Amino acid sequence: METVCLNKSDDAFVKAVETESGQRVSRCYQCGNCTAGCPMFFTFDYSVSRIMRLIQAGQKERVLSSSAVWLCAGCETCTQRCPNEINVAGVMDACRHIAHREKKFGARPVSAFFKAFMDSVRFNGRSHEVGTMILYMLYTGRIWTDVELAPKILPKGKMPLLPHRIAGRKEVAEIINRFNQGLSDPDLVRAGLETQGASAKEAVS
Amino acid sequence: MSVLEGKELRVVGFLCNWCSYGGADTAGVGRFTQPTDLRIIRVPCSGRINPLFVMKALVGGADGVLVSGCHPRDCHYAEGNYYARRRLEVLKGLLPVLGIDPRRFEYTWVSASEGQRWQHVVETFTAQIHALGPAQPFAGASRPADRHRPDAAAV
Amino acid sequence: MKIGVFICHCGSNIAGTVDCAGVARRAAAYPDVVYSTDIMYACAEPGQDAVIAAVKEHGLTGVVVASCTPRMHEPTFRKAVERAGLNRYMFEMANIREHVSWIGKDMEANTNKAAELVRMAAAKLRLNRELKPKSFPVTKRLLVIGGGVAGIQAALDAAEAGLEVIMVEKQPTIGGKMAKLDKTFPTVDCSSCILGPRMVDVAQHPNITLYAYSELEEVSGYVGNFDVKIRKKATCVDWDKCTGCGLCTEKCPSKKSYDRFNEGVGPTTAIIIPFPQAIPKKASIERDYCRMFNQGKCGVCAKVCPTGAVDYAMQDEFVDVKVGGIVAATGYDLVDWTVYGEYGAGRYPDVVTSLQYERMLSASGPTGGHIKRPSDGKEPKNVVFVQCVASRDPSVGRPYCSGFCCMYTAKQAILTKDHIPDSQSYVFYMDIRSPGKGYDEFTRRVQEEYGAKYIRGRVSMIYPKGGKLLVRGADTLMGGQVEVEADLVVLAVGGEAAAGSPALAEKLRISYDGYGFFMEGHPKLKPVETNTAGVFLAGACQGLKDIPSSVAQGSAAAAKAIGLLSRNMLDSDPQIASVSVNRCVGCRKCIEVCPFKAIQEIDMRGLPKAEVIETVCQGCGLCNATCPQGAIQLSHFTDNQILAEVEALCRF
Amino acid sequence: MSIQDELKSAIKAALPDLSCVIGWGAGPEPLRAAPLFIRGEADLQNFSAGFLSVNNPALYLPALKGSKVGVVAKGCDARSVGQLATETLIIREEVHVIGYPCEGVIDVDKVAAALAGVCEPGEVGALREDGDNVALDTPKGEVRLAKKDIAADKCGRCIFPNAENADVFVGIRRAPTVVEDAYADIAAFEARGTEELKAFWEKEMSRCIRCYACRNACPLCVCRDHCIAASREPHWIGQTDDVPDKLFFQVIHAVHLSGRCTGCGECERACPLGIPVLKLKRALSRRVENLFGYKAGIATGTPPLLTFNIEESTIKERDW
Amino acid sequence: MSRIDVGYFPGCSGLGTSMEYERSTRAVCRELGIGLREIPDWNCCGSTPAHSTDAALSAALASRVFAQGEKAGIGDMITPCPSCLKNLRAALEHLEDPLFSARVEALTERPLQMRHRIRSVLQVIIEDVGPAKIKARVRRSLKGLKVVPYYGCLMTRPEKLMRFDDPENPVALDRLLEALGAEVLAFPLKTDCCGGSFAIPARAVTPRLAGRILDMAGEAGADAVVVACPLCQMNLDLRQGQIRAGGVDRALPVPYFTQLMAYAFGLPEQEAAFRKLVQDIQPAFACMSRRAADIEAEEGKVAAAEAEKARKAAERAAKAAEKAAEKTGTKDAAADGAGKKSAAAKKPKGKADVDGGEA
Repeated sequence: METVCLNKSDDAFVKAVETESGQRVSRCYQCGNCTAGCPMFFTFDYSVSRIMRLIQAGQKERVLSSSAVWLCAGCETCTQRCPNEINVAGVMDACRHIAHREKKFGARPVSAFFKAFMDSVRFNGRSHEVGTMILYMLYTGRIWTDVELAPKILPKGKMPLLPHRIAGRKEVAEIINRFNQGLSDPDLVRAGLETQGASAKEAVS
Repeated sequence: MSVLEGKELRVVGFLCNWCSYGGADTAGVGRFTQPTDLRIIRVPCSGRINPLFVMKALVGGADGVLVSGCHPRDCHYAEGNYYARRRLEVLKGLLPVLGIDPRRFEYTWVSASEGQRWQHVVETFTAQIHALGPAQPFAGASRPADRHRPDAAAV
Repeated sequence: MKIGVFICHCGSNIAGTVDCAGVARRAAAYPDVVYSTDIMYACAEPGQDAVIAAVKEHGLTGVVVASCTPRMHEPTFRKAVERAGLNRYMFEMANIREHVSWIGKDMEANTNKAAELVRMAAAKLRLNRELKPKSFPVTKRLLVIGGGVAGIQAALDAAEAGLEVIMVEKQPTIGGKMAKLDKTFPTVDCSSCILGPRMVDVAQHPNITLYAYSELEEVSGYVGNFDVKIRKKATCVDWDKCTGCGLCTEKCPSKKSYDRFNEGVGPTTAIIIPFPQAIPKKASIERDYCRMFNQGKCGVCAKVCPTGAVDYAMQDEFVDVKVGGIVAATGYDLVDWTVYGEYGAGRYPDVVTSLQYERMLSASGPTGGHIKRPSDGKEPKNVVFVQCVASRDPSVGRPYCSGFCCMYTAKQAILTKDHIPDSQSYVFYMDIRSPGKGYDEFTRRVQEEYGAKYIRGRVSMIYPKGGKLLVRGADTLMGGQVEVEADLVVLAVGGEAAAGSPALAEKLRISYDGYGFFMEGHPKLKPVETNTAGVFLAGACQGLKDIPSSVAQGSAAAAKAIGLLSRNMLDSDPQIASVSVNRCVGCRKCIEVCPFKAIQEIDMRGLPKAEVIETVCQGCGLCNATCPQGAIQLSHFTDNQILAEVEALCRF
Repeated sequence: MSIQDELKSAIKAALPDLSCVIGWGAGPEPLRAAPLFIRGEADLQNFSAGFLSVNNPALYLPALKGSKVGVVAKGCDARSVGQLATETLIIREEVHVIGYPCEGVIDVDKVAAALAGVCEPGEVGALREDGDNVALDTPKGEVRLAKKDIAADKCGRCIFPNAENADVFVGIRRAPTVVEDAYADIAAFEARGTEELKAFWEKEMSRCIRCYACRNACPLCVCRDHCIAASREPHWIGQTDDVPDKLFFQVIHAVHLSGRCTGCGECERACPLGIPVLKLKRALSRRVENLFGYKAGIATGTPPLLTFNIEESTIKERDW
Repeated sequence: MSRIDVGYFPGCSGLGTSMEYERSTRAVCRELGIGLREIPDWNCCGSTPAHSTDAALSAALASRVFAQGEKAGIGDMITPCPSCLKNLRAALEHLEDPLFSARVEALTERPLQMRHRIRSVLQVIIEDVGPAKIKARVRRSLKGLKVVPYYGCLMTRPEKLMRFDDPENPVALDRLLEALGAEVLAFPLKTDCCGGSFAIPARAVTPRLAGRILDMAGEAGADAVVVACPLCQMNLDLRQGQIRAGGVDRALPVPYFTQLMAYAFGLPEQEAAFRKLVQDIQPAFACMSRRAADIEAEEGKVAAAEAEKARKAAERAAKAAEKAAEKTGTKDAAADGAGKKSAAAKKPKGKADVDGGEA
């Protein structure tokens, strides 16, 4: 382990997490209740309460490159039981969103699965389970994933091989494309709103 | 001069002794910086505040009037603030009809421990009055409502 | 009128951002001001002497001091002007420290504002009138509300000092929470052995009258002369006849009543004597469980009672007493922990509260001092203690630390080992708070000598699995999730203000905080006084505290009450309302609104008029603001005085 | 039997138990009736009630507290009686209220406007009621006017034309002019904006002659001879002719009546200069009605400003 | 029964792995008078993967769903899937924030106009229909079936967003299953996470988390684990083999609550769609039938004993009344007393008649 230099706290990162999640991380008093109830704890590199602590200390790099932020299942147990009413799952979400924007993927298979799913949605407008699986195997090279389940489920007729494509799939694809182009970046949008406000004021005067 | 020209407006506060005056003290002890416009009149209880005092100040040339008492249930005299709440809330209905901007008058509750809240109230209310600008006095007074009459002239 | 103005520098506190000499110069020009100066420390002895000297030298008839808040030094300066030979009310203060120098850095604005505040004070002072207090006799009797350890201490101390004491206790016995405890920390001495004799003292003291199973119905009056109405709730047993033999409790067929004293650990009967050492040791009927009341027939207790004390038709009775002072010592309750769904919300019998556990540990408790699991009566081996349940938890509205749980949990872990030598205790804690004498050593002993395992983290969930309870928690020091298989889980549930505290506070006209705890007069300097003269606080009703602190506060409250009631006469505050009979039209509006019933209607030559009962009036001025013709005026805060202040601010 | 006759017989029946009955009789000029104190049957011949019964007889009741009196009441008069009783300024049992359905009362200023170019109202020789109209004898011949065109403003928004809670009610209850007083006049007035209204009051109050007719006509004024407008202890207003002092008196009167004013409009009617002082009171009445659902003189129980609720569901306090 | 008309968002899995949920939901809603208007050309709601990537992206997808609803004049909608529900609700909440809504509009270029409300199918059934009406519709009681209700982590959480039932110990499903006649066993892991969303990318998760839930259900003696979430169902049902490798030794069927409702309402297999489940439910039904027979026999005995008791009591009362009458000599009183008693004794029988008439 490295010595953490507490003077080098990335306060901008703390602020970014707080803004994105709408939570005040300073409210956390490290009781560990989130960690205690976390079902995914055993898959994490840092426990939830430790992630909260790292955020408090402004340890941006360690937080964003952790696998924990990607492996959070969003089950909301931590949020539900936090004595300080912090939306802990929301803080994890915010960290993951920032990580995504900064292209940091602390748990490859997870981000690959998300990508596979989103690609399926981009093609069809809806998610298509078989398609998602194929893309996932393609992205990760894990071609034997769940192969033993195929004989169980295929005869049930629950896994249509062809996707349901919706009429408005282009619309959906555009949403995702615009996102990938960074059009919804908070800083960009905020700047846009401000110039808009300014020009509106000018128009009045 | 009484208020600093161009800097301050005339803001009168009526505060109950037990909660809000104490809250303003707490804000002072905590060095919570506030605008200097407000002048505070101390009364025992918000229930002591006859709505006519508020009107007297507004008709007499105040640019804003702020009343603050104990939070409901916390009145030192048990019930005074409940009466104040009704009377002041009703009073708000009179101002616009008289030609006085109702935003020039507000009432609120601040406890003796809420120094920070008091700072926030003073900042917010003072900013609100500054946004409205100086109130024009009712014309037709024999004593000119000279806003910057030097003290020497008072004697 | 000849007014003198003194502008205090308060060292640099005021002078740092206010031109005090400049303010004094401006004040010299105000109407009626004949003398004006600035002064380094007005409140210090030389400062006060300077004021007195100026009064004498310049023949001043009124004094304005501009310094700190009147809430701090008004009494100081009033005494000073009194020493100078003036009436103490011929004095006004301008608050130029808390309201000026401390909240702004702009010297010009501050100086100007300070001068304005002085103008306002001087304008009001011109209309001040000499006020003289009236004195009235004191009733030398003390009411103590609550018979827990704090109330007992206060009552005994006051009774020893020769005061007559009335004690009112809600439950059928005194003793409070302490009577339920098995042992006390950090000495692990027997709770009932130390409390029991004091309870007996209360019963036997010639100066103490005990009303058990009674509540305060009404309070009126004022310091020195409160009129108190006590409701004696119907016990359905004539306590004059009852000998406390207990035959009725043996024969009562309704054996499934909730046992309040034992916190529901095991059932009891409908007619009860709460515990063997109860004071008074008298039986009472819990109507909710009694067959006579529920089914209309039974009557077993009446049949077996050797003295014929049972009286099903008994009604509540009222007792009126006059007292000079009141001590509130109503204690606390445990928070209803069933809000914690993740701990089973009360569905799992083997999850108990610390107080229930205390009854299980007690030799006089329902299990005879044997620790048994409520579900199957088996002896537990692994006992998990969870601290900070409903303490330091904003999500359930209890963000405060209850203060005593760390210590009693350590004690219970020790007792667990004493009772079951092969047991293992686990304690989940957030921080160990043990600042008392010998306390921290105690929490070390439980770990080092008794082998209790302390785990730093909260518990997320408790659920039954295979006859045991699975406790899912965190060990934040180890950095991860932990699980314990427990036979019994004890929740160290935090405390809250006793049920009904706000209602009692309203009866006593004292303030209470957002949680229902009574507010002391000053957090440091008036820890047992309240804002209502003559009402004092003792014990956990003011804020959660352990036994030593409660006892200390009980004695402190008694000392304050003894001091008050040692006087034969008291002075009334003359800042009260008075009626100008010429102006009063008898419309009764002031009578309608007065919160203290301090105004009465009188007949004056056939005309109705209002009259203020001087000793009852508290000086709030609500009547003054209500009277349309201004016939009733609050002395020292008259319409004219406030109008003068408004004018001083608005006219210039 | 006409309402007039019915009222007379009701008065006659009640008189033996009462020291007097207050009603209306002929006034100084044909368009103005005057209050009539009926002490015996002989006085009855002067009695009349109808379109000219403008004055509010409740005005006299507080001074008569202690003796049994009767009062003939329009809807608005009965509200005043009700409010006085609620505040125990009179003892309700002492007052015998003889109510009738009011069809509205005259506003002489409106007649003057209608007769502009014809004659002054004082020159009108006689007034005859004829259903929904009146016929006026003027120097230039008969002029017929519709009652609704010359009725007081308050009649146009009247929700209680029938004397409520009367001890005796004569005639057939009529439907109210409107179901609910929406205070549309106040809303429209307020909409003119603070600047314009400030100028409005400066102009109006500059005409005030401090005669206090408004106060003296108000049945709910409790202070009477002890009005703070004429007092130095306390000294609320100066005795100058300045607008602020004169305006402040109107503020005092309005604030003193908040939660109590029944809207009888006598203050405004009595004003010799026609200053619309009722507006201030109605602004407060609207507020009180909206906040506490209290209609003075109709609602029973403590007036809203002399009581409170710990939780005020209708008061939305500012969130700082 | 009064009709309820509401928009319907089936969710992507309804077309695939949770088609039994979809089918049975439609059938049950039809029976209960809940008219479903499917959102035309709906798209993925933006749940887990989108939400995990970015809140604005997820809300943009949700926003298109709402916009599609708007086009058809639908503001009020329901969905069977708790994950879709949470996501759609979260989107609505976040859209209140101006910056966030600007970010979303940057993606959709299509601002929303209507006020939307979205609830779960379970919520609508329990709140708008209620257990009493459901009970009245039961044709084939589930008497004898021991079940544990498994709500999953999202049905009630986050509490402030979902605003449904108790977040730690929900009972809506319990009440519903009881109304169908089933015996609902205490189940402390009702809202524990099963790890379903990570079944594919993190394989260690399912055996551990879902295993814990199936273990506990098995220990409790359940015949079936009843669920309301497609992700949970697939995880617990399809992956039971993977889990069993981790220690569970008993096959447990994992039906949706709507399937059991369809069964209880007497709807055909086509609509209950039990055959779509990987773990066969038939053994559980067999168990149920056996137990139901036992229960009925037992109940019969108890009823007979009680009737006997009542008859004896009536006899005794009549005798006592007679004696009393003899003593006082007022026969009327005796007749009166006896009459009262016998009337009381008759009362339950009268009620049974009414019930019979209704049936």
